[in-house]
Amino acid sequence: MLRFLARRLAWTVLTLFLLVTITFFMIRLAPGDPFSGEKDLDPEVRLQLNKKYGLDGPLHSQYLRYLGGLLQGDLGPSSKQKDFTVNEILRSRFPVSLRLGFCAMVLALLLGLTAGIVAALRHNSPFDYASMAGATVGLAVPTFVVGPILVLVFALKLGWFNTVGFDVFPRDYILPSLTLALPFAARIARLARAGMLEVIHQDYVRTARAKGLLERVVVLRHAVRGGLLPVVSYIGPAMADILAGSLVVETIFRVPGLGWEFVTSAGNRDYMLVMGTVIVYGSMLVLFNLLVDLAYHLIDPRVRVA
Amino acid sequence: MSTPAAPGPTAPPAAATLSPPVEGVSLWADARRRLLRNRMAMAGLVVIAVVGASALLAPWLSPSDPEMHRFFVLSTPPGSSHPDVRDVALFSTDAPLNAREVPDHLVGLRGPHEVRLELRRLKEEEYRAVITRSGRVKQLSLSEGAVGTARVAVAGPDEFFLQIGPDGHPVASPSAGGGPLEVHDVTLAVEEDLPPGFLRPGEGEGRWVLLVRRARARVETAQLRLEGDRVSSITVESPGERARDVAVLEVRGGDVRGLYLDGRPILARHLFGTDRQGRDLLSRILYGGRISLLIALLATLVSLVIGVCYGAVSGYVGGLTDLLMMRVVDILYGLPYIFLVIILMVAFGKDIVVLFIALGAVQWLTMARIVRGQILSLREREFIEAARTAGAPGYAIVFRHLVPNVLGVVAVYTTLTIPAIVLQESFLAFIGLGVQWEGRNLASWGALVKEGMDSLGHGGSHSWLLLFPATVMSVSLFAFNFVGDGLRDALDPQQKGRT
Amino acid sequence: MTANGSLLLEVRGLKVHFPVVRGFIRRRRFLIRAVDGVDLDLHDGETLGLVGESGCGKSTLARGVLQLHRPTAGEVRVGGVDLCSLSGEALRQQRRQLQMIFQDPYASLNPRMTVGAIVEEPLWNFGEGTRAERRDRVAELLQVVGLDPAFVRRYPHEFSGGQRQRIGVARALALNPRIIICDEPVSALDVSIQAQVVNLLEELQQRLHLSYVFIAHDLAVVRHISDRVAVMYLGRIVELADRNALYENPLHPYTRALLSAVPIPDPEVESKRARIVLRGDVPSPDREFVGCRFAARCPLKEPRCETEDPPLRDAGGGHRVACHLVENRPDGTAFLRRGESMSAAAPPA
Amino acid sequence: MSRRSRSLFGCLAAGALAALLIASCGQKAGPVSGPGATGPAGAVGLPDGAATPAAPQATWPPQWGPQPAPTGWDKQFEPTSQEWRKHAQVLRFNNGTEIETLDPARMTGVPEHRIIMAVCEGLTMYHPVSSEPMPGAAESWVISDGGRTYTFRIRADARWSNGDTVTAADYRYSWWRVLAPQPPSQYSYMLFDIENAKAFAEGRIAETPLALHRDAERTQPNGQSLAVGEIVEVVKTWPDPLPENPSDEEAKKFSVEVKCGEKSGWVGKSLLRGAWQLDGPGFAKVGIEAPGVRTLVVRLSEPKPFFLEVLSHETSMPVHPPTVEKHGNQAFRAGVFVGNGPYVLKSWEPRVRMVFEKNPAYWGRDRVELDRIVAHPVENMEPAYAMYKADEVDWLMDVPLAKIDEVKLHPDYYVAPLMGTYFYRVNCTARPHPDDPSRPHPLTDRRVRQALNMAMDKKTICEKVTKAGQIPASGYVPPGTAPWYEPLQGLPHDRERARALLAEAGYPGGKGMPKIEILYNTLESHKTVAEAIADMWQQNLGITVGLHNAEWKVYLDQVDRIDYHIARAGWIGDYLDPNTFLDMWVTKGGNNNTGWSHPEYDRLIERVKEVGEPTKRRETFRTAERILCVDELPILPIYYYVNKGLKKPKVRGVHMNIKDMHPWQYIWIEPEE
Repeated sequence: MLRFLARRLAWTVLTLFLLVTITFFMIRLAPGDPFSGEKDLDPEVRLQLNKKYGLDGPLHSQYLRYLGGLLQGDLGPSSKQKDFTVNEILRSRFPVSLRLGFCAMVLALLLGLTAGIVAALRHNSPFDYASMAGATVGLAVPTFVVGPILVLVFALKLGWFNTVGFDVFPRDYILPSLTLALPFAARIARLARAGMLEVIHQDYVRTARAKGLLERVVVLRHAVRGGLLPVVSYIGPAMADILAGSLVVETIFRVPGLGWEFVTSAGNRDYMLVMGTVIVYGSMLVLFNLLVDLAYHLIDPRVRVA
Repeated sequence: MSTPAAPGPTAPPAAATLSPPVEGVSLWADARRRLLRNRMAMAGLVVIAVVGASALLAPWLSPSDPEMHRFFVLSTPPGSSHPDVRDVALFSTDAPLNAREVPDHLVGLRGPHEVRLELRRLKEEEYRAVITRSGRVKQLSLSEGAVGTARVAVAGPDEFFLQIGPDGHPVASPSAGGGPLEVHDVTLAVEEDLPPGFLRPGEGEGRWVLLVRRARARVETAQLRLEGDRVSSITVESPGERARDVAVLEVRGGDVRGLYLDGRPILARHLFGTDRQGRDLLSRILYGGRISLLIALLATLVSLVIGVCYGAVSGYVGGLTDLLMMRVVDILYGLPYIFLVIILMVAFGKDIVVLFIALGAVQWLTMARIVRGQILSLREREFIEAARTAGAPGYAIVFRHLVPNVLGVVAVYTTLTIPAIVLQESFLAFIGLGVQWEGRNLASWGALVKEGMDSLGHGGSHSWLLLFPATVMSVSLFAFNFVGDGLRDALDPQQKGRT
Repeated sequence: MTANGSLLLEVRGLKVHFPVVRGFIRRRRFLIRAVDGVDLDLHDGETLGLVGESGCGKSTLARGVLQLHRPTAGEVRVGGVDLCSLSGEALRQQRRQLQMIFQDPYASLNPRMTVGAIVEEPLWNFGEGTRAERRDRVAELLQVVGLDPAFVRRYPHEFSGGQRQRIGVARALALNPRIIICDEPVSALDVSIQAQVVNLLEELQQRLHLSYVFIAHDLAVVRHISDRVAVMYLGRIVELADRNALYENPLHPYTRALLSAVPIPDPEVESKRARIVLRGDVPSPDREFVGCRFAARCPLKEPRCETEDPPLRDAGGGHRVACHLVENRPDGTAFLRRGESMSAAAPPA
Repeated sequence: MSRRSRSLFGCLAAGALAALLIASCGQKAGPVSGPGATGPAGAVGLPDGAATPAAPQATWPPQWGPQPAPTGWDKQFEPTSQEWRKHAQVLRFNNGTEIETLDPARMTGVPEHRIIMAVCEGLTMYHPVSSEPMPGAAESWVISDGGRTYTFRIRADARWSNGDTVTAADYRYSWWRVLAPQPPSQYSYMLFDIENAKAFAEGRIAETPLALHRDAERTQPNGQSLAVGEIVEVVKTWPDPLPENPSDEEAKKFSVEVKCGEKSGWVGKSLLRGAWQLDGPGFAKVGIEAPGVRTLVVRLSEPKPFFLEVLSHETSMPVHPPTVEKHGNQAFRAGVFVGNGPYVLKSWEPRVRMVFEKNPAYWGRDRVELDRIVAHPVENMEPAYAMYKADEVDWLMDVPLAKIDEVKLHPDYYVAPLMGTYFYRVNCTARPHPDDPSRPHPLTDRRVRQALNMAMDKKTICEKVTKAGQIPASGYVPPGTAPWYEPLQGLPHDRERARALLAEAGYPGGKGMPKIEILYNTLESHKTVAEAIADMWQQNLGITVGLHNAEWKVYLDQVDRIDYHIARAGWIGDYLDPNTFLDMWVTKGGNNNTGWSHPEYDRLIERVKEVGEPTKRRETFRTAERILCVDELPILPIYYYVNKGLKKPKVRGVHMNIKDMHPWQYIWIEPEE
């Protein structure tokens, strides 16, 4: 087990290193620089700016310097938000993104599981059809259509939410996490329904029922356990997708999170911040993959994948 | 896919009773039957066929050029129509118009004049305007001390923009006739209908500018005759064509109000309305489908080729090679790809080639994994051993025996990749990374949806700009997903219902 | 051709071991010794039967001979050329002499290919003839195996198991091989069809002068078709003899036990028949054996069986056996010491 | 992404700026007045200004300029009744973006300027109506020495928000910080009018031996290794443009030669130490002195009529020295920041909001009406507009262009002229015709450029494309830049003449013209303008026109390298004088970027520095602009910018001005009845 963990960690580090390297050189290849603007910049000032923001010297030495800083946990200064270091920016934005992702996951599970299980139990009922139709809609209508419509309806028309000021924890997180959660809820609902249907018709559930157990007990103790395995295995990839999806949702709702920071910093050529956000996202992704593998490893020893 | 779903009939051996030679029926037949029974998938197929055909035939189906601006029909709702003058083109007539032939109310439009205008607010929506000539201020919105722009109608329907300076006086504007004109009280009203086209004087004496262009005809010059408020004839000389009498233009004020050929109006209809630059939305959606589907198909193709080859080789060769190849895939899988795509597009431009390489290069990972998994299980099957025994070289085994056997899975995955890429492309368009071709932005569905979103008024105005592209896109995505699911169910009944 | 002119296939010390890989860098935890030192000869025109319990390595041996699994050690000589030392194109060229008929007629035919393509493939692989010639050859082959040549455009799943196996045979014949290894060619078929296929194989052997290695666990079929029979246990040949010698005078305790399990189609006899029931399971071939492989289950085992590996030796008259307990009578005939305690199975008549 | 919306105005207007050329002929003349007053301009003996923020005691009187400027704040702009006090004095506005920094020395944009105006106060401040300079932290000043010396008297009751007294030394410190290389200040040139400031900033001033930074070795431009050494000679010429990897020869140009033992080499000037010390001999030579606690003397290298306007600019804002010294980079955060403006920074949640509250230590606290200001950083105008409609902000300083038709109908919509011009740059660098290398590229022919200009129907563009009330431009200097400078009536829209000119240049009916591409940065509004213009050129001239859009930074890069045919551009003036528009087109000007070079033009712009006489000055500018916009056309002017937005009627005291600057202390909330 420890060996497995150590090995996976080694790969994780390699992956991250690769990510850092690719990102570093790719963003540097992009035309333009952090300080260009419509007004010409004095060369000496540019020299000083480059020095201040660690952009002086040949690219490879900048890269080594960056790696050196990274090892010490220093992600450098931000060239766009000049009063803050990348560490500070990430520290203040990351919890927001994390909270958003967490809320979305919880919402997705809540909605998806309820809809899926009930649909399976009431197989071929109107509820089943309705929830599956809803799930299909959730899958095919892109987030960036759903988001603004939610804003239009709930914030502008009904006035239940503010359209601005993302800070009050439960209230301001509702619309974004709902938007983010819908496609996942849809998928989970479909998975849960299919899994449940499969299980319900299996012998052990029939046996349980035949034993005269309460329907509730049958469902909760026997069916749900077996039927939701596919859902469990979906949570891993879903987390990765939620990370990517938060990019759009943060843009729509102006959530002061990492995704938005990434999009703007890429456009601003805020190199250090781009690197910082990518590293955080990459680490999250790799961490989730690791956890999922770990979970599989524990649950099912057959899946001792290399 | 491997085990035939329905075993063949048990015929007595040697004596071949399986009568006359029949054309072989592939394994797909069974799958096809199952697919045909899946109503949703069939509906999806029909939709895909329709969408695909309309994208393919966009140049013939679309009522106009999707990039053709009509500044006179901005944001008209679905179903609107106007004289079939489609674009702003500037051409002047040399002879026919002179002051005598120009209707009286047009005279005033012929040169810059000073218009004095004084405004006093009466009530919330009403201003009293004192202007140099009788007229109606159609709408005005100013805050005190501010400089505003107003559309002012002077003596009839000819209207023009007016700059109003900080003192409430116009700064510069074209205006009506010479000399001080009388002053009237005016009431404000919001102007409703937009003019279908407009005609106005050109620089210099006797020159007129007709802001129209016949659809698809590249008009070089036109001769106009004005009779009353009607251009009695317009002779158009198109390059390569004889001069011909095209139409009769009805002109009111500065606007072309009608276009007639043999007395019948020639109308352009906008089934889906126009966008805020007056471009026909239907045409844009048709062409957008081309772009979206093209990107999706090409990116899928890229992912298909790379993924299948990579997965097949990795799975077939096995051993250390497989281990290393899959390790590479694992590492790439661990990267937050959408970030890399964004950085890639920032670094190398938003060219369509970059985009489908980027998207395809990401999608192939899953494809490679799936193919490899299939190949791994197929590799141990006896028919592969049989092929080796029969002396088949490595490439023949991979491409004659292994790959055809994974095509089922590949087909399923491909149908699911296409909508995923459409979605990703639109996602990129939404965050401002819409694709380009040779520096021109391509209006894919995603870009249209974004435009619609941007134009959506609060309270739902201009909703058609969002509604139509979003619906078309969503329905197509539905269709692809249904077909993908249906295919999977058909090919692999055990997996039924799994998403 | 070999020195004695009739020796087609020589297998010497063949070992096929499978490492069980774990971890991301190839780390051998243990080896599965599926075939662990086998010597075999196949002579021109003969049929060598190969029997043994499932899992004893018969199929692996066949695949090792055919180089479908590369042997870990040993030689496979066909016409004097050691296949194990070849690879790539050279090996591929050698394959034409050695073909195989597979056990599972469902799995051994590519479901995506037509019958014609399947039978044609070997020809195509070696670039034999033009398209038309190949087509004619396919038709001829189908006729030879008793199928209607009109079937060429059909797919395998449209055929019954027997018909499919005929297709497999046709494919094996396509290159005019001298040796065909039949890996339980009939065990997946209905009994009625088994006979047809076996008959077909015999008939073809006559017509085309083929040599077979015939693998089966059905002793009756093996007895019917084979000239010589080899018995395998845990990756080794434990006994090898002429058909009659083996069936009538099995020497190895394992062979005896095996033969005793064959039911006799006479209920009377069957009910009285004494059967040797072996205790315990076949040990896993994942460790090195010091003594006799059969020792763990042998009812007759002696202390030295546990420590000394019995060689496969000639017990006289070409009857080879690997057992410490087999001794030769003064007249040269071999017998199994204490074999009386195992009630000898009466060979089926 | 509305990054652009900011760049458009932000990056342009950003900057520098400055003054009313025609600084007022103070009608309330102080003790020293009149042209060329040479009275004793000592720091002492200044009449202590009245507590009322009345007119400046004296302004340097320009010899030209017909129009008197408002000289101070007066009652007429204040609430008339006390009714308004019943309403919550809270103003919420959208600043359009997250500000880059709160450090005045490093600021570059308009959004930053709006914020810093709340928390800091320069010696002068903008007049809320005319945006001309009026007394800020300085209650009065005396201009002497022919306009070269300014002696400021700082208010006795000027306080930092922590209670410390605002002193002249604080300003001296702040400006030293701008001029010294750390932190790098992109707008340090704003203060270059001060005597020796430029030389100091560039490290040329030191005569005493300077030491090298210890890290000099690391970042030497030519890669040589040098130990800490002694400076032998300082060489100063800028390479233009600055090369990526400078050769030794180029390295010399922006380096100082140093000698250490037998080795010598060049080292980047930014690596010198000592040259920029506050107490060092270098800064002592810069014309900023603080002889008394409340007296600041500034000497200019030559008279600059708009220097007072410079002092209102963000770069000239003071920082609190002890805080900056103590906290360094952390000094510019809520809770730490110390300012001397009318408001204090209460909270700053990046990407969410900034909250300001009335500064109780501010000298003019009684006149500050708003209790609280909330600034939102919403970049995208769509949600910002939604916020406005949902009554979550009171003031939008821009509108979503996509919805301009809808927004224009909104009763709160306003537009006002802005000192800026939208135009196209034309690549004028000499290069061969792409199809026929023996001929020059058509765009290098001025007749072709004239034809392109005349084929554009700018009026249609303003009315039907941009639609916000922009004014068609045939000249380059926007109206209102200076009252004495009328906008130029350049080339008219004339299709026939355009065709004739094109034919004359050898391309009759567009034949032989290669395809021309219009480069613009990705933004819908630029695109529609470009499309309309492309269409006009195609229709009127028969030439093939392509569009090329590029992401902002890529576009900047291409423009900077003059890698385009025609490129979209915009320019917002820094100060109220045509010079801010015209001096950029001199040969190799940093913002020229067209490759255009015209000796006569260069001469005119050079001469304008000396010409003091107003009529002659106007004539010189006029001649230059004629060359630019009639004869040569390295640029094709399209329209003059407007400043547009939405403001609730209850927000009072906001007056539109050409610089779009609105000091916070004069705004109050009072709903209409």
